[in-house]
Amino acid sequence: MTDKPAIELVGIDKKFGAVHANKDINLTVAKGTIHGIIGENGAGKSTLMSIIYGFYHADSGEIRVNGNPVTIRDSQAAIATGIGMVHQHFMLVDNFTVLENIMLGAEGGMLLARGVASARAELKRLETEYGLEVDPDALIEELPVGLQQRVEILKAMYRGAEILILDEPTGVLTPAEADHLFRILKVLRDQGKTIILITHKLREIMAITDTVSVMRRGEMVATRKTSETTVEELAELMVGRRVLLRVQKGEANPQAAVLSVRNLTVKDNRGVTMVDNVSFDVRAGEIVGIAGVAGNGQSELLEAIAGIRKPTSGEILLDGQTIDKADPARLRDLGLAHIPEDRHHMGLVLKFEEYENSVLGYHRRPAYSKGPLLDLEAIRKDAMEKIEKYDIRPPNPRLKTANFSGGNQQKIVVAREIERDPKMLIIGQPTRGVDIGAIEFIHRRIIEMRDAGKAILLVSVELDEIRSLSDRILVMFAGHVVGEKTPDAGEQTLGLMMAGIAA
Amino acid sequence: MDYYDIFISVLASTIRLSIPLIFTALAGLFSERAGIFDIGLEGKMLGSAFAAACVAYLTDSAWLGLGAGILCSVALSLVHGFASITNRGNQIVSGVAINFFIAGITIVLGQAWFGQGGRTPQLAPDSRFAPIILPGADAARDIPIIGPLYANVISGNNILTYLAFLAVPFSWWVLYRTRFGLRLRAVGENPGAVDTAGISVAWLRYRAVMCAGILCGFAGTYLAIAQSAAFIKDMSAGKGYIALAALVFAKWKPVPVMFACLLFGFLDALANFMQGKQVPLIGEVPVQVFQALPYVLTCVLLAGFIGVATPPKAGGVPYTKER
Amino acid sequence: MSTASVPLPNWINYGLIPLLNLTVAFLISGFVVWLIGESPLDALSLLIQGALGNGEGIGFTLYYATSFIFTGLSVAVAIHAGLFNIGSEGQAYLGGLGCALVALALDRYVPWYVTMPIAVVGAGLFGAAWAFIPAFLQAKRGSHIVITTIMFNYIGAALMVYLLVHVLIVPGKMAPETRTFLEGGQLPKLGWVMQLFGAKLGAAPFNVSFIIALVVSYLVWLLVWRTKLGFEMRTLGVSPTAATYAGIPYARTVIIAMLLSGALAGMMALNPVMGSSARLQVEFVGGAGFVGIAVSLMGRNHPLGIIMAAILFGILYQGGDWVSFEMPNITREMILVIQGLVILFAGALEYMFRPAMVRLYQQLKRA
Amino acid sequence: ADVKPALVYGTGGKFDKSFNEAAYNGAEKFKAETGIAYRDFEPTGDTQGEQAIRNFASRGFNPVVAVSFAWTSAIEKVAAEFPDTKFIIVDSVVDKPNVRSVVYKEEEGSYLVGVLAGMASKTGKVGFVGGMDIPLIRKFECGYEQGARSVKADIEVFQNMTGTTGAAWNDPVRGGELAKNQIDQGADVVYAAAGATGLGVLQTAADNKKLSIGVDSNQNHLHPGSVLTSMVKRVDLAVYNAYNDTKNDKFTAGVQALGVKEDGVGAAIDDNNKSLITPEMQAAVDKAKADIIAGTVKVHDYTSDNACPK
Ligand SMILES: Nc1ncnc2c1ncn2[C@@H]1O[C@H](COP(=O)(O)OP(=O)(O)OP(=O)(O)O)[C@@H](O)[C@H]1O
Ligand SMILES: Nc1ncnc2c1ncn2[C@@H]1O[C@H](COP(=O)(O)OP(=O)(O)OP(=O)(O)O)[C@@H](O)[C@H]1O
Ligand SMILES: [Mg+2]
Ligand SMILES: [Mg+2]
Repeated sequence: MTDKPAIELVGIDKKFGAVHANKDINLTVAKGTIHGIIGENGAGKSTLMSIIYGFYHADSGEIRVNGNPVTIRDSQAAIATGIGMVHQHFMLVDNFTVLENIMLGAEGGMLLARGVASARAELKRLETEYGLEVDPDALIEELPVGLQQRVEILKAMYRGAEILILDEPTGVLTPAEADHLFRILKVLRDQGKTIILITHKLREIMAITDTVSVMRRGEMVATRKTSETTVEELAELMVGRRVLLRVQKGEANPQAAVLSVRNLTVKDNRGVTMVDNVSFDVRAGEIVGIAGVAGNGQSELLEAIAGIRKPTSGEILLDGQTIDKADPARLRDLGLAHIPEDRHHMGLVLKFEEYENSVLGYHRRPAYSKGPLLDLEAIRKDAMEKIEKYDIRPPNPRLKTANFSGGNQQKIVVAREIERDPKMLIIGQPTRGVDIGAIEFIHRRIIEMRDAGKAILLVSVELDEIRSLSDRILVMFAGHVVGEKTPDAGEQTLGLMMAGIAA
Repeated sequence: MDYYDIFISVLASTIRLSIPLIFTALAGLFSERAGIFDIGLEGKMLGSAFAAACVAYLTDSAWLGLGAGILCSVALSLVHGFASITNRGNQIVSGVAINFFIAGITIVLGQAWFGQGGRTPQLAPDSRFAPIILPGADAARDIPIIGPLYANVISGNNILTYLAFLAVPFSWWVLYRTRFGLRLRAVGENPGAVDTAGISVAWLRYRAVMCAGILCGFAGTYLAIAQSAAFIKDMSAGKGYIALAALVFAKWKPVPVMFACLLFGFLDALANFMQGKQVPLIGEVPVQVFQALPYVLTCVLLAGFIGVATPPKAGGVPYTKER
Repeated sequence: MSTASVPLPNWINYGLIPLLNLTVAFLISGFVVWLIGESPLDALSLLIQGALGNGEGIGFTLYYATSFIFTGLSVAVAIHAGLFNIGSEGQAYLGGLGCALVALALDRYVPWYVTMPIAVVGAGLFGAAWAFIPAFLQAKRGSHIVITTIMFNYIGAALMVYLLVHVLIVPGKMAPETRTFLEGGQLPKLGWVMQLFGAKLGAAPFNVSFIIALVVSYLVWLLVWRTKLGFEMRTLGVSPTAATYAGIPYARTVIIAMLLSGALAGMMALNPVMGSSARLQVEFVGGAGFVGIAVSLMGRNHPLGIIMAAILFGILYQGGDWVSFEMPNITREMILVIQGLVILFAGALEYMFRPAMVRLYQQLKRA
Repeated sequence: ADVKPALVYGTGGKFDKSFNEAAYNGAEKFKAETGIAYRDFEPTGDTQGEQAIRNFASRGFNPVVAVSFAWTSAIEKVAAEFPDTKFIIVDSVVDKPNVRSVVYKEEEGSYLVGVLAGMASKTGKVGFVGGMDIPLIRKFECGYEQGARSVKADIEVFQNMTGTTGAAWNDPVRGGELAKNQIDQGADVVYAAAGATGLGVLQTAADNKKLSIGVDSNQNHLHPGSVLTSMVKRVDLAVYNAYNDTKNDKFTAGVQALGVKEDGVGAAIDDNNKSLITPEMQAAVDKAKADIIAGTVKVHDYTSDNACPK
């Protein structure tokens, strides 16, 4: 390419309070290429992109578009410079139609009537040109996520974006849908558009990008030509050291079933069936992993088992007892521990002090109370013990939980749930946003629990994690368990099953 | 008096009593559809009533009174906006504050300036909005059925009454047929979508609360210098909250807002009419029943027994990009 | 860099910023006073003199403060559970009914100290009952509690007027109010407390309910920060999803929190009804429920803060009366003006000065 | 004797063009005649009366006049606390050795305006809008009805009360609506006994080109040509006399009931309404007055039995 680069970032710096999300970032994106950016959760990818899109303001640094320094005061300025962005969390108005969403901000005049006609025509054109089909009069809330994403892309195209940023577009897609998306992206590139693709899935990077940059803890650590790098190198760059591919563990010694799920059906808040007639067992002394693309019912399954979400039909048996009422407190008393997927919204109350979180859910136990009162002394002592055992830093039970880093927060949750000698442990995304050291520690604790004869159900969207921890793997697709495999099943096989293609 | 005359009389009274509700509920509509809760409607109405009465008295001009009423109400809206948009304060708290402030300041100033126990001086006929007799009203009076309806209900109202009924379709048109309306509805549902579309959330919301201010200004002006001929302390007497109830009752939609306000106005008119009259089998119905009915109905609605009222999704939540 | 999440030391957060907010509110109030042609400084000195200048003034101040402590606690308990209870006004009104019924039933048979605890229960029960329906609608049907409690204020007012006008009124009397309670239904004044400080209470209705208010404040502190229930309420208040995860029952906790909040509001009635006028009157709450919002906000929802804020508002009410008496040009409604401004600056605009404080603080630290 | 007069108004405000303004006029008259200044206080809410009365008493003001029945219990309490201070309450009775209670025979005055209303009505229907629904206001209505019936036996009298709480004195909007209802039903004279609420009644009557009757003060000037007359209640006299009597050591406690005979109540006729009053009407009202004074006409007092004979 002899052209000026489409985007150049020089010394971009951004802090959110105490969190240094972007540290002195430099990046060059060539015109007409697909440029991948990878990094672990919380590495600062979204922040950086939002700065380019004018959604956030950098504290310092310069942005150049086509070689010219630009000030991107707001998203409008970004749009005017030809930048479009598909956000990780969709920015759509749910009770608007597709057409209204696309027109929002580009209405073409004070009155809607005229704009509507031209928007329809333009939509038609984009549809035929790129294969982005969607009913313009459908309500967003009635569309599946895949189509919602398509609307987001259309929004950017409608505004004439020359540079398109996609922030983790495939997290919500099946591999087949992802492939379809990639085909569209290639068409766009071939027409001269520039695409920045954010992901932390190395496979995708290798499959579609021309260039790839790696972020770690707010820093831009490397940029490579995709053809000149390997998955291993990128992984190492991402986490900052050599990655252990396998967790050390012995043979499982499964006993009787602790958890039995029979014909379970669960709907989400909108009434869409997310878990459809699912049955399986988890036995004492084994880890059952559930693999699947995010959004295929794993979260709802976990929530139903944990008593947070009421199933529409089916049966859950814990230790032989039927659980007929969704009541997390009672389940805990029966020996079910739950490490939730989302520690910020479920597992922890960030505004509470650490010791309060260390008994959350267990606060009614006699050991922590004196009549109606809490026994603060006992609670703090207990919290301190866990802090020492799990090396939670800083070792201060009176510190506000929000002030612990992600990994330490996760350790608080893990300690709380594991250390109360449960019979059954259900775990969602145990290591999301957690650094390598903590990941190893948490993985080891999970194996120890298994070896101590606990039954463990593990959900993770990281296939590697599932494969390295599980004794059996169930694959979920579109609410169904589409098959069971052993951990030595190939990545290929599992991937196809996750896409609902093979069983 | 036969039943039809009673009907006409109550209908006319319903309309007179509904007007401030319609303006105020539409005001709430603009604000809340943009995601800004507004329980300061009461205060804005009262404040603008005071301003309108003072200025109309001083200038002998109803129109200048209206201008003052609107100005005052818009100023209060901007305070609410400054607190809840710029400073991301609690919108309910801000509304409560405005209500208190106005309940006090109108009396303090009114008493200091006029010494009539918080009232403003009685206005001369030409500094008020006088009833407009439509052509042929008197002649039509004797035509059966339509005559009284035309002469007593349709004719004989002041200009603000007609404006209120125009404001309803106009609000609908603005909300559903203009760019501003599209954006306003969007910002109340998902401000992030508006922001990423390159539209300033804050400025959009400011414009929405200013619309609310303007409409509330009409309501207050109507109270003070059209329906009455002076400002009287506390003259809004909870109408702002009734309007809020009507807004919920109408599920935040303009045309239903009008009907909800007419319903609540009707209850008020009925309460006046039924006073001291015996209802067969029941006896005299205490006026308090009519007074409480709008609130009871709204609660029943909110309980989901007559459909569901889902407020705008982003309502009440200050918009922040940073977590 | 954004300043919203920069931590500030407590003395700035809980001392300097509220003080600044308060100051601005008073400056603007002073401006209003000046606008009507009176001297703000004279008004201020009269205000202080009237509220704190003698035993009687202090008595009135504390009398008002007593009501505000109850309503402030009522608002605060609900806020801790994440509920904005705007209905304290109506709950207090209904609480008056409960306490008046007890007093009317017992006053001729038993002395006040027997009536009092039963009246506390009666007032609490009626207040709680009035909070129950909004609580239930929020818990079970998701109806926005702010709207329903506003509605219930009006429904409660209509109900009470009906009862006072048609049921409880003394036949032949003009004012809609109950008969005057006998000794057994009246709370004794706390003249002796004043005497401890060598001051005379005079006619001020400062009475035993103040002590109840202090005891209840302590109990609220205990409830919120030391009990399992309080822990659950606070969890629900800051993170409903975490509460669900932890097995804290949403509906039950919401309802209990609102019942407690309503009961606290209801108990406020003891002070004016049995402690002062010795009868139930129309509109006896007189906005104290709304003042509770301001008090709770200013007191940062902590009982100790609430007591201090309630006394501040007591000063405002009593001093305001005094000012309006001495400066006929300034009517008593000036109190509402100040109150509105305090709520605005201490509540809705509480973060207005934060960015400036952060900058200042950082410079200070660097220096 | 030493006088240091004080005056506490009702909640309508000093210049309400009605009840309180009458009290103010009485105090002003005393001041003009004697040069003795007085202090007054305008409570804007029901809770302030007692404190104001007590404040005056404790600062040595004497006598303290409280106009409005709303201060009944306040006077009861404060008069006991300050037995050496003289109190005057208007419109209510407080039985204390240092309290003079001035009440009016409003039924008599209302009878007179009723006579005028009955004669002025062309439709044979007249209206009455009261403030707060209390026996005192029923008393007005009852006398009015009796007067109207004395000139037109089959006259129809509509009556409405604005409300049941103190707010009813200050709700001109509802007053106007009630008047409009009565006008819609055919009333062409509406009598308002409702404090500031009455302003809305008079306004509505004027807007609809009907007649109205004012109350307490002479309100004929508010809408000349529309206000038929006013039932004046000489609250000014009560205040003036209270001050003068105290000054001249002639203060007496106990109840003073002022009626037509004492010139305490009456129907106001002046330049503003002269054109509305025909010579026959004038003659009728004069005769009624004479009859009441002579005792040949007895106007029923509603409060005596809480009933109004039809
Ligand atoms: N919201 C916050 N408020 C105050 N301090 C915070 C906040 N978030 C993080 N910190 C502090 O900033 C530090 C860095 O946080 P960050 O989450 O980036 O940690 P990290 O390096 O990713 O750690 P870990 O490896 O444990 O995830 C933490 O040690 C924490 O004390
Ligand atoms: N709006 C915000 N307010 C405060 N902190 C934020 C905000 N957005 C991001 N952060 C913090 O900044 C850091 C970088 O976040 P960012 O979302 O950019 O990461 P990411 O690389 O996109 O991660 P993920 O893969 O999870 O999307 C994190 O520590 C995050 O907690
Ligand atoms: Mg991201
Ligand atoms: Mg981290």
